[in-house]
Amino acid sequence: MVKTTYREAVRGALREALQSDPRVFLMGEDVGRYGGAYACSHGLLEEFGPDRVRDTPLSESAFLGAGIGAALGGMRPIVEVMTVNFSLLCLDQVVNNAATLRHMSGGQLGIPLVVRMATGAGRQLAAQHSHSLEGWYAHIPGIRVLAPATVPDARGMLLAALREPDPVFIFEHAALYPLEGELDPSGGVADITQAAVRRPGTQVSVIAYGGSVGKALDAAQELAALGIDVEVVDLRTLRPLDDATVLASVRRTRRAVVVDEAWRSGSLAAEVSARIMEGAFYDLDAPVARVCSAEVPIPYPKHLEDAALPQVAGIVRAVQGLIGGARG
Amino acid sequence: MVKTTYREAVRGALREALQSDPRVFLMGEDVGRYGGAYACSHGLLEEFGPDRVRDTPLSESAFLGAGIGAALGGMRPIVEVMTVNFSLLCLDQVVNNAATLRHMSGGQLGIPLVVRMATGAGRQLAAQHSHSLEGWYAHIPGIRVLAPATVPDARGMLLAALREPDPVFIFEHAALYPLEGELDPSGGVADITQAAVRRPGTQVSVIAYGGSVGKALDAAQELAALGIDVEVVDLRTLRPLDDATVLASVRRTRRAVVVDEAWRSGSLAAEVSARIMEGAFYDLDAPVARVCSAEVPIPYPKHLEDAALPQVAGIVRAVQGLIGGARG
Amino acid sequence: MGTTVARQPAIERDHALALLREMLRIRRFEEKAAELYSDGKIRGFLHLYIGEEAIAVGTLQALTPDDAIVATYREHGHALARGIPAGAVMAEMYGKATGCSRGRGGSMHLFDVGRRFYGGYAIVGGGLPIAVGLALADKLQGRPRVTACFFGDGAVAEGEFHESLNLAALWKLPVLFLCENNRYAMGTELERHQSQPDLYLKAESYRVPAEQVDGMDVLAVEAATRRVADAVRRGEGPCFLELLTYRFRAHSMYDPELYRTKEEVARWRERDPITTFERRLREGGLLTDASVATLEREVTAELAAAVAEAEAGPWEPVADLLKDVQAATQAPAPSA
Amino acid sequence: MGTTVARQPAIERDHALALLREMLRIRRFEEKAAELYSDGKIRGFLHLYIGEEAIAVGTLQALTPDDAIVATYREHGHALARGIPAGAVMAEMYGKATGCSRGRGGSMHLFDVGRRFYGGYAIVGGGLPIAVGLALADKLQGRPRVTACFFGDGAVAEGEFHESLNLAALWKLPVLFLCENNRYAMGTELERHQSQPDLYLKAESYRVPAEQVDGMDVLAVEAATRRVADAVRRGEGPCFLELLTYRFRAHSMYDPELYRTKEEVARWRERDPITTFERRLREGGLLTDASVATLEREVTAELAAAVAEAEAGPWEPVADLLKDVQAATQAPAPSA
Ligand SMILES: Cc1ncc(C[n+]2csc(CCOP(=O)(O)OP(=O)(O)O)c2C)c(N)n1
Ligand SMILES: Cc1ncc(C[n+]2csc(CCOP(=O)(O)OP(=O)(O)O)c2C)c(N)n1
Ligand SMILES: [Mg+2]
Ligand SMILES: [Mg+2]
Repeated sequence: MVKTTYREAVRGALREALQSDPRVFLMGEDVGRYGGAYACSHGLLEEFGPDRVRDTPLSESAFLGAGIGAALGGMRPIVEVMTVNFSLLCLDQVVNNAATLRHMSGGQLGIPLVVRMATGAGRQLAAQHSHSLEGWYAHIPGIRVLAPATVPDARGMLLAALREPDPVFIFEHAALYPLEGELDPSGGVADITQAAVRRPGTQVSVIAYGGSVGKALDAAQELAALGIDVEVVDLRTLRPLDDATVLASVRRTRRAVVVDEAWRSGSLAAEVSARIMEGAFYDLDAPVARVCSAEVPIPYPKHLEDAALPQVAGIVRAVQGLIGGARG
Repeated sequence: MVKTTYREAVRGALREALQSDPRVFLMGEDVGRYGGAYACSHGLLEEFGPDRVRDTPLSESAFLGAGIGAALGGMRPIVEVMTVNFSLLCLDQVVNNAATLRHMSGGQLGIPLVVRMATGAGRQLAAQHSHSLEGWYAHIPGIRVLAPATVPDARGMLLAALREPDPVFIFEHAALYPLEGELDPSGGVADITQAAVRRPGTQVSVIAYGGSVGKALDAAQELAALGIDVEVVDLRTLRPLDDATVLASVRRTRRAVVVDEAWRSGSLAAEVSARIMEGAFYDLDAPVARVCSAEVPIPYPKHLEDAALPQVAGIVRAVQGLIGGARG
Repeated sequence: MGTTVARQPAIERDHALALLREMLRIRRFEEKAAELYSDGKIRGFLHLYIGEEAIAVGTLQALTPDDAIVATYREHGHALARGIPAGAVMAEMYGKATGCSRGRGGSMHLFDVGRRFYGGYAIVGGGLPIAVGLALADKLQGRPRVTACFFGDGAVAEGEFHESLNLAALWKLPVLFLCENNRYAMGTELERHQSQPDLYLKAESYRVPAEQVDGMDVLAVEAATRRVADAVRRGEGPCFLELLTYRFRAHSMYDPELYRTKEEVARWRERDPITTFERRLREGGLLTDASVATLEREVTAELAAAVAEAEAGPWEPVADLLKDVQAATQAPAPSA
Repeated sequence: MGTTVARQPAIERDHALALLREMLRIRRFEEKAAELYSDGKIRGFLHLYIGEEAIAVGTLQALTPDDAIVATYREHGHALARGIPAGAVMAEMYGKATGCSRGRGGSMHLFDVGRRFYGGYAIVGGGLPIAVGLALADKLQGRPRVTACFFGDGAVAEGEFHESLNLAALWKLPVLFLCENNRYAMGTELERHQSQPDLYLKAESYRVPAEQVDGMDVLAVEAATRRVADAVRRGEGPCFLELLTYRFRAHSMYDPELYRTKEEVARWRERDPITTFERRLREGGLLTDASVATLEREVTAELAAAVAEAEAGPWEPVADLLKDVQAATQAPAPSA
């Protein structure tokens, strides 16, 4: 076990992938000379050269599509879209090509493509640089969507994604890059099929992913002090969702709060709530609650940004509301 | 009252808007010489000339963005994106500019822009031309999203949208254009704030929008014959959702099925289900059910496309399931 | 480079007949497809290539089986010229499981990975980045291959065209950009959607060598393609051909064709790539009524067989609807 | 058109001093902003314009209050040169309710609709279609106005650049495209992101008149802008200026600048638009130590006042978070 950061875990996994598989290459804006907007590929250009660590022009649609084509051509591209905010410019390639070609071609085409992007708010980058659109990606059949929330997952999920025969989208919450944690450097690929119970509890299930998992755990701490025993579930894989783990937890606790940094209406939290409705309705003692972002373009000033995003205090309130609001 | 079609109702509203407001102009691919991919603007170029009925190049991002800019410049543009499938190419302009500029500028900028697009599947156009992405648009703060399902709404909602100070997105299900119905040609703007009960009923609320409303009504017919009394709610406005009408209906019937042509996971139906969970949980006798599209790129052959999309039979089964599945 | 006068190379008889046969196969196939559309056997969108056959035939003649093809929704001609059996294409248009995309794609989405035919893309411009990526894979793996990417004049207005040309030129990728300039994007005429209607000049602005070629002359198309394809294959970077042509039929079966005159269409029909080529061969003494009759007979027979095969083909069972949304199995572990 | 040799027009003293003052105002403002960023008073992204001031000052000098401005996230200079009070800009960067965007936008999103300053766009290329639309509105309403659209060399690779230039040229819209070519897109050098690094040649491929101008020479920038802005205003269609410049500071406060050498930066600093212009004015006898001292004193005073105003400004109450997501009231009914 070594102590490292989420950022270094991503970088280590990229390095390992480039070392172990000649078909792997990394492509994106400023992944090379600049070292990556979040320094996740620092030093890789020097180590692996410009063929395998490729700086692209500002052309999201072309280089994402080129990643699809390169995957069709036998490579295992890792495309970095600098942030989810810019990924809207290549969403057509994702929906209509990456996610569609295998099925539409009758199974002839396979696209082993890994796409990484930073996501989320919380750094005062204002409305155009603070989106959380993982839920949109989780709507698209034909792709897998991952949201590593821990240092081991930052590494293990990327390595696992490279084994997949179909496109995998990895969302790294930008606030997590400095996160420190323990890592087994020789640890292999992570499971990318299951959600994880990050903290066992008995009274309420708090279900979160990505950048919200830490907030959920902090809230659980506070609630423990108030005598409320919370279970925290980290979804980890946003598509396909691991219903089994979520439903098992809710059946135990009979109450759930879903935390999602996306805008509330049409959030992934809505899908989780709907699935609990469908799968555990008769086990519920109270309606599933959601803690999401306010439905507003995320403002620049800290006090307004904080007010717009899910916070520990809001999660605590939501949990207390459920305990209070429960029947019998 | 005159008998007309959904297509003619749209065309009539466009014509009236162009006649009554010199600031209004229509812009999009093939809206002019071709007459509109769905003939909704047939004859308008001849009547209003090339300044006000503008054929654009295939440049979705540029002409949607130009619509935003023209609205900022004092015009009232109506932009036709030929179909929702192509709107992915301009989604950045929608999310980061159209929906954001008013708030981000501290209220200085207003964008009275109307965007129309055809949506939906059912005509064997295969995976790249059969999307239903209204739910994604309904996730975006700062815009209003409409889904006219009737001939009067096709006209009245467009006229109402032109009164709005903010961007309005109108989704016209392509299968509805030939739909016939009664229209009051002198009828003014439609209400665009409320859902509508299209058929009153007592046992189950079937909630649908756009192209699925007709299927819901047909299912209600069949179920009536089986002695099950169904209420059909047409959401009409997808953002902001009219919770009051939906919840009032569900509180009466105590059971709900949500129909949505989008893929199930992350569909607007999930949001409706989550809101019923939050607003009427204690009134429910059974979990809210969803009838959505299968999570697959929509295939070309009729038998497979039919199997992938919500159908009357599926709605009937879902309603029967609820009646059967109810407690006590 | 600029415009090249359509040259008149000495014609070799067998080759000329092969070219004529290929163009005829496409023409008759699509005439039949139009009929079958009216009969309701083919549904959805159907975009006919009639009038543009010299391009698919001329370009694909000049490419090798190792080269890759990326096409549009108007790709029946390219699929047939690439050697996908007419039966598999027709079955696809019927939506039968025996179709080249197992019936799931239909007319707009023909695929045959064995023949490196990477499809049929229906989002205008959407195929260009894919072609760039296929070429990148070849370059990274040191394979001397060409990726031929077909698209229309309308696609040139899309942002993806711009991004793809820059990327291919910047990285010197072996892409052969083949612009089928039929002067219309649906109902919008070239001059009404392009500020610079000489599209090859646009390509040159990316420092991509570009030529304008008479797309109604199959020999000129073939010659130009051979010339530039070799350069591309040698690794000299992408090339661009603007192939001047015309769509004789409506954009799709829904198109009332309000945007152009019968006279304009008639003028272009005089330059029909098949009849003009046939005339030329007759004048050159390379073609007789008898050989034409034989050709037609053989083409008709092949087509009849294709239709029969499509009719006889099974539907994919509904139970398989979700098959291949994702792969059933995981990919092999990294090779190293 | 092609490159124009930077002309040396006879300099009129007051005007020269005004230009110098504007450039100094921007320079000192941003030097202070960098300090305030380290102090944590300014947060988020901060992109400095230091080294490029001659462009904002030269171009905006040549425009009228009726003209519209669309800029990028690197727009402090443009905002100040347009006349937005330094206090309102600084307050915006603090996030205060007295900021020119009520504090909601911060450094990347400065707006002032009264001055027709349509903002600060942080999605690269995202402002170009907006500018095209503003110009379309002017054309449709017969207003002889220019919409000036600023963007960088990196933005030229985006599809929106391509689509916007074609649309503006096709419709002869009064857009003045101002490309601030500072040779880098973040850490990626021009030659590594553009297959054709002479960007004005790209503009010409849309049939848009284009020139390359020395962006370090405020007089050359102003002269070129006047020349082309009149043509644009007269309705002759869009024009394009490629303004050759260099970013002296890091891309943003996060940038470790691994991608370029200190020597390269030093070479460019010798061409500092302010010091070179100052020298030129001194040589022309138009500037004395005394007048420089006065200028600096005045600029410093204005800046101090701006910072004080920002410090004193109130925060927007959290209760107003949702205000103006949409308009409170409905728009007036159609005029007719
Ligand atoms: C992105 C996108 N926008 C619009 C359409 C609708 N559409 C289909 S074909 C077409 C015209 C394309 O013209 P061109 O590229 O010249 O090809 P052609 O049909 O002439 O062969 C249009 C507008 C589409 N399929 N994709
Ligand atoms: C669409 C998009 N992609 C990526 C980014 C991240 N980014 C911000 S600025 C920038 C470089 C832009 O370079 P250029 O256009 O030359 O402007 P400059 O910063 O040099 O003034 C990048 C890549 C972005 N903001 N938007
Ligand atoms: Mg065309
Ligand atoms: Mg730059």
